[in-house]
Amino acid sequence: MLSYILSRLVALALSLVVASLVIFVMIEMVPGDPASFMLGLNAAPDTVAALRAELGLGGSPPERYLRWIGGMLQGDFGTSYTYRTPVAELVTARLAVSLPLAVMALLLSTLIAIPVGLYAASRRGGPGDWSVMGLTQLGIAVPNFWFAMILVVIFAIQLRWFSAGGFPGWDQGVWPSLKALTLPAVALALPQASILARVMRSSVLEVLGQDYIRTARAKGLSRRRTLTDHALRNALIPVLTIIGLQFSFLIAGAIIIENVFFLPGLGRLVFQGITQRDLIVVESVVMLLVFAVILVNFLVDIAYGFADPRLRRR
Amino acid sequence: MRPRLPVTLVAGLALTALFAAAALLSLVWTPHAVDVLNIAARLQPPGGDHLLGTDHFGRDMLSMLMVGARTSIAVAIVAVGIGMALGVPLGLLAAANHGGVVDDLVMRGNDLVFAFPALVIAILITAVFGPSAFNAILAIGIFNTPVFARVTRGGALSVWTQDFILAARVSGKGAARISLEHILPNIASLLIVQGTIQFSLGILAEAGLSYVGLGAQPPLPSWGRMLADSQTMISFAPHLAVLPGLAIIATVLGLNLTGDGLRDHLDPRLRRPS
Amino acid sequence: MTMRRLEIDRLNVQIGDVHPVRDVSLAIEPGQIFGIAGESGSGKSMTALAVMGLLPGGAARTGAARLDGQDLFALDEAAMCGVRGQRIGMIFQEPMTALNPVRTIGSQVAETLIIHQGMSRADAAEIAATKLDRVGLAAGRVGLDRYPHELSGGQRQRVMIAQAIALQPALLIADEPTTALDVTTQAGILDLMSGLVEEGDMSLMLITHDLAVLAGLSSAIAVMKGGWIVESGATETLFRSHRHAYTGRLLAASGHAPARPAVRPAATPLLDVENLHVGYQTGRPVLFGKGAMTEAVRGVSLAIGAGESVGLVGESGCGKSTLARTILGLQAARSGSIRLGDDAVTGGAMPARVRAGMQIVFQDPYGSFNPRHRVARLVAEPFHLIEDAPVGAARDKAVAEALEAVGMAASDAGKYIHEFSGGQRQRIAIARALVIRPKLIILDEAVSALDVSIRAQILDLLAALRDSHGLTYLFISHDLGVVGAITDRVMVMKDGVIVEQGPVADVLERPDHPYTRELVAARPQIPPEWTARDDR
Amino acid sequence: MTTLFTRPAWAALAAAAAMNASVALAAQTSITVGMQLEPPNLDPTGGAAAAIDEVVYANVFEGLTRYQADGSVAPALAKSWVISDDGLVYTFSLHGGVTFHDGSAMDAEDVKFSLDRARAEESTNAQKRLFTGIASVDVVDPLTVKITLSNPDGGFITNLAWGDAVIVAPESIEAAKTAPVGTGPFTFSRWVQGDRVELARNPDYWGRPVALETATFKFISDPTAAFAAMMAGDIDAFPNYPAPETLPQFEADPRFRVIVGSTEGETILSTNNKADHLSDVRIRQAIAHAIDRQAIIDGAMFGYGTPIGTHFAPHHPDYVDLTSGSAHDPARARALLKEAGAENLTLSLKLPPPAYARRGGEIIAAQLREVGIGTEIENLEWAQWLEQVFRGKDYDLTIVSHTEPMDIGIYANPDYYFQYDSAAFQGMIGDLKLATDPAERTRLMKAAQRKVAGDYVNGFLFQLARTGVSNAKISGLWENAPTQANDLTGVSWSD
Repeated sequence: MLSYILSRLVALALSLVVASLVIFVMIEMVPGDPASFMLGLNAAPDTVAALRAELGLGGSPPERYLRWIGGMLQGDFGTSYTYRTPVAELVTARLAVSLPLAVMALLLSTLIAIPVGLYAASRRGGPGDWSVMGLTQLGIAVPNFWFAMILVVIFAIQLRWFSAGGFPGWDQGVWPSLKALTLPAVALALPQASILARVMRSSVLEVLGQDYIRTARAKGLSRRRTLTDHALRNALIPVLTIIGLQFSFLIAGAIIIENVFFLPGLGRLVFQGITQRDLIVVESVVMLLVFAVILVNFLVDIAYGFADPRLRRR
Repeated sequence: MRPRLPVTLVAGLALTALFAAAALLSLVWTPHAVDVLNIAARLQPPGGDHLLGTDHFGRDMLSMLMVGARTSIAVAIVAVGIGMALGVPLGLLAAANHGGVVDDLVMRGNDLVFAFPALVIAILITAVFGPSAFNAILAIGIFNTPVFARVTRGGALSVWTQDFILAARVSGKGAARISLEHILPNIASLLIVQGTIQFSLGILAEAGLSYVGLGAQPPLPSWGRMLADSQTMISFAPHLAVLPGLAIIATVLGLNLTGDGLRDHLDPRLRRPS
Repeated sequence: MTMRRLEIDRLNVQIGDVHPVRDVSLAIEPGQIFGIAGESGSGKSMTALAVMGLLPGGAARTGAARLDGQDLFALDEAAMCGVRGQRIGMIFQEPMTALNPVRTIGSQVAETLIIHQGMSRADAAEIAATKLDRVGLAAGRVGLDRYPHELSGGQRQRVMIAQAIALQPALLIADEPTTALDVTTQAGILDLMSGLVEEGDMSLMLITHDLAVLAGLSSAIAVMKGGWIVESGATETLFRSHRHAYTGRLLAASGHAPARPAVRPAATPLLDVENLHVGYQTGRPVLFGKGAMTEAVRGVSLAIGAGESVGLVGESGCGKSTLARTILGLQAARSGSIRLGDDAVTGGAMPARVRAGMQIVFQDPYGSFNPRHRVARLVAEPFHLIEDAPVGAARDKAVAEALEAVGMAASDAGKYIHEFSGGQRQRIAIARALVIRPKLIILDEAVSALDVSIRAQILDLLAALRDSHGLTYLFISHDLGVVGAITDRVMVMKDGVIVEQGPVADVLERPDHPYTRELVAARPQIPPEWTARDDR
Repeated sequence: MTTLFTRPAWAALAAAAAMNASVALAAQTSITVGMQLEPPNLDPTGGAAAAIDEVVYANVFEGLTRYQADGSVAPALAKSWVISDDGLVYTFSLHGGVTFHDGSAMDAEDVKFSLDRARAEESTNAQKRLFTGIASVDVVDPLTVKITLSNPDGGFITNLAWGDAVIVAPESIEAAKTAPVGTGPFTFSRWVQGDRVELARNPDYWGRPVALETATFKFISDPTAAFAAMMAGDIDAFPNYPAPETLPQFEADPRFRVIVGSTEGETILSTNNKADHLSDVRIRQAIAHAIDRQAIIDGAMFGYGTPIGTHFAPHHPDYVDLTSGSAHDPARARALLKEAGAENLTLSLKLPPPAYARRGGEIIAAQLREVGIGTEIENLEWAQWLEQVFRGKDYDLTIVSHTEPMDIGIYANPDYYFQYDSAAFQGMIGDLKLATDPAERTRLMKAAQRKVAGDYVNGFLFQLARTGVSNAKISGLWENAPTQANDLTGVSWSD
């Protein structure tokens, strides 16, 4: 197991190096100069040049790459061109929104999906199964930004139960913040829950077809007990992978939802960064996200080892 | 005795066919022209001369939806095509080289692409090359590639363990030839099912990209942009935002049902006599 | 009238339009071992599942099954849960998959005790340990905290037995309990089960396709075919009289040996393997690195003369398949040499001409054909090896000839493989091997997956083809009996080494090596005198 | 939709809650103002973004002079001033007792520092040109500053009213990007980046105290979200409201007041005068005649906007209505194209993000198609637009609103992105710069208007309207936008 983890770590490091190169090259290709963007229509060329110097945009590409990587290794992600604050601070502030949002959405989707998937599997072919399958198909087909829009119209504009968006900040109290994240989390969770419920269902069905389920029944376990004591844990293994993938998607993939609800999250930071050519932010945040995903996948791999004893020894 | 077609497959095919037909029809005929604006006739509710009403420029919604179907379907199909064209050979290669360096490289590359936040990269691509349907296709296609590579490799690996592959090797056939002659036909149904699912995801992705303004550019109608353009009017002209939304849902639903139905229908496990 | 342990009365099972079980009635006495024999699809497993109330969804049953006088079919599901595991234990064919992979064996055995007796975990674990000890898994050697994947197939089957007998059930149903096991392991399991029956008051319903297994074990047998019981009675009587023709055919087929041509001694060996070592990688390699190597073949030397039929016997994992692949040039050797005639077999990119000298027939008649191709294309595939292979009509003719040679019709060339039965597929596989007239055909467990009656026909075909086409066979099998039936000479392989070789009669009757002796002894056999009067 | 509570019941509940609140608080003293764009920083002297001024102008920072709601310029930190007869020397007397938010006093040294900093070589002030005419800034005494110009400049007092000319202190300016310190009636309290900026009343303000205790600027870029936030009551006022199509709804709702005013934004179809074909005035004229301004105002702005026929704000006294010279006349347009031999023309139309450009672009594309001109629309982000269009001049047509006041002078720069190079026009602007006689200035400005209209330099579309929405109980918000600002000094809640 140890050598397995070590070898995975080496692969992880190599992936990160490749990823950083890809990101750097892509960012280098993005046209548009941050300085002239910041100074607007009537700026004189010498003013732009002065600002470029101030932002530290000089140097050859390899030089800049090494400076960027070197900085990141020391925890220095650079300074945002537009905000003029350290990127690390910006990211931390934004994560305070994105991370809870992702966790909420994931919790919501998992809490819905696992029982629903289990229920559908246990009622295979019955009306309960059919309606779950139909609803989840619908859930997958609904674009989440559209769903978000409908949620806003109903719950913010018509009923006024929630505000239409925005985020008060955790220092304004936990409850208002959670409330502000509720609608976005629901919008994000719907398609995820649908996918997860279907994975759960087919995973349970797959497991229910296994010989050891028949063994358990032959031992005298009731259907329900067989499901909970034998099927569930085995069925959760593929579900775990999907949850891992979804989490990384939720952290970065919420850009559109963050826009609909004008939440100051990580996704919108990147989006803004791109449109405002705050490329240092984009570069560093994308790198962080990639790192997070690779790390999550790595951890899921390790978690497998605990969920499935067959994988513990390699 | 061929098994009966699953209900989901029939429903899915019917929905898909409806939108595909609308898209094809729009090539030769639409109820009204979509490139002529008539500001005076804008925001008409459904009914009357314009069956589904008009948009904020006075264009006929039905015609817009038909041409929009064409855009969405074309973008998704080409993107899936790119994903298949790149992913399937990579997957075959990796499977043929199972456990080797090439396999490792392909799989690591896959993981790497998966690790990138897709939407962010799509936005970057359009920042580099400008927003257009073509670049939307490119972005969606790139992220389809590892999906197909992974599915192909998985399917191919299980075919590789079959005895008939050994028989082919005994007959002196090389890995490339075996991949084409034996592996590919046997994972075709898998790829068709995955292709259908990616197709529906492609429709959603195109809608999402157009929604943020990175997909097809005006005057070419696109469902996502129709949604984005009209959502501020949802409270006084709800049909503008609701109709494209429903079109997206129905198409994606149709494709997903088709994919699911095909999976049930083509599942080789159901074929085997037991 | 004494109470029967289990009495099945006119059991019928129906799934849609299919009737897998028809009017089955039988009775099992306390302490009796009762055998149910039949080929695949005969309805024997369905009978057992009907008794357990574990038929697949959509299946309907009628009739009655009385356990110690109590009609099980009248019980509701909750009551049946109390019967299963407590009064009836059951074990299945596939020990590899019948245990939950994510739970320890101890907890799985203890589970039976916990659910039926409401025992505490600790108490249950203690009893589980004694039960595992009883089935030969002493706690000192195999801990309760082991997971199924850490155990061998035989050990897993013992765990299955331990959990089935944990509550000393009145009836143990064993559905093909040893079919997936090696013959030496099988003997141990059979011993264990008969021992358990003798110890207690337990009855055993033993379901198998192998009449020989029942010969030494059960006191009564029912033979099933197509859902019906075609014949039943006391074991010896049944073997001796077999009033029903089907039973007779089954018996004849299971001991069938085709007429063997005289051995023609060859001056030079066709196949000459010398001091061959083959290894393969285990464990995932670190990126760009190497994983651990395992030696599967460790210094094998053998020679096969032209026209000879040589058997290679060994249990699973002994290296016989690796050896076959290496001989075929599909896998590279680490050291040693293989020569086919005058050519060296090197593996990798070796000349097509050398490959054309060898063909293979596989075990699984379902997996050995590409289901997307027609038979003509499947059979013609080896032509790829021949430079001036026939094309067009000439190729069709060659395919037709090959098909006819194996007893198929030339018109079958246009069909897809799923249209054929297992036996027919195996004939097509032989046609494929034959079509380019190779010098050597390797038969890798070629008849192991077939029912006995089909197996006999294929063995006859192989013998006939050897005669008519002058073929050389390397016949690989785990089954000494089958090897003995068709080969002239046999080699016994264990742990990558050939431990004994010699003429069939010598090895089978006077085994030299302890392992061979064990192998021969473990083989279940029908006493020859029982079938002596058989004139077919 | 069925719910336990019907809509009116909820409205009643909400109203009851609001009444309770008003009873408890007497009058509300906080306001949440919506803005579409977040400022990149909060230093108006170090960035071009209008969003900076929209937060801090007149609220946090003040200059010597300031714009008022009607567009006139009034004294601010300068109590009064004297202009020398040659128009070169301005002597300002400052208000006494003015302190910065950090407690330090504002005096003539700070004025000198601020202006010298803005015009310095390494200055990153986005409107550096405002200060290029200054020859020297001298401190006479702590409350008197003397500014000497190199040439007389009739617009100098107005220049000093710009947000880029506010008075800052040397001690605090380094941190101003994230923690601005000015002399205004509001102090900066915090900035939740990506979400909002909060201001609080300055208890030590030198001038008339403001009614509001606190003010929050919330950044909502998405028009739909802006609509939802307004409707949901999350936002009290959205002075530059980005979804004009929804204004009728607000008008119909007694909870809201819709404010429609004018801006300094001439929205034009900018034309690359050096591009192939477009250097031909006949083709430019054809384009002008192809355009139906009212259709664009209706279609893109839902009726909000005033047609213009030249590059000048209609509310300016010197404005000349020249729209008839480029009236909608497709037949004429086709004839001109035929005459110019350009009947199969395809032009690029590069559009920046605002709705007026994106929607207007689609309409213009359709109108041009009608006279036989094809267009290739490309939607660009601002950064790309600046790079490709504004600096690279790689475009045929684009739509943009020029929001600086009195900016017809840009046509005198042949390197400006229109690439309009007319010696005659450049002469007029040169004369205008030197002219101090009001009648002469009026004559020159009218001539300049006629010149750019007659040369069909660009397609002149409409003057951008300022459409705002606020809670009906709020008063004192600016109606027009003489400069980009959300001056909250006069804002209060009624009842």
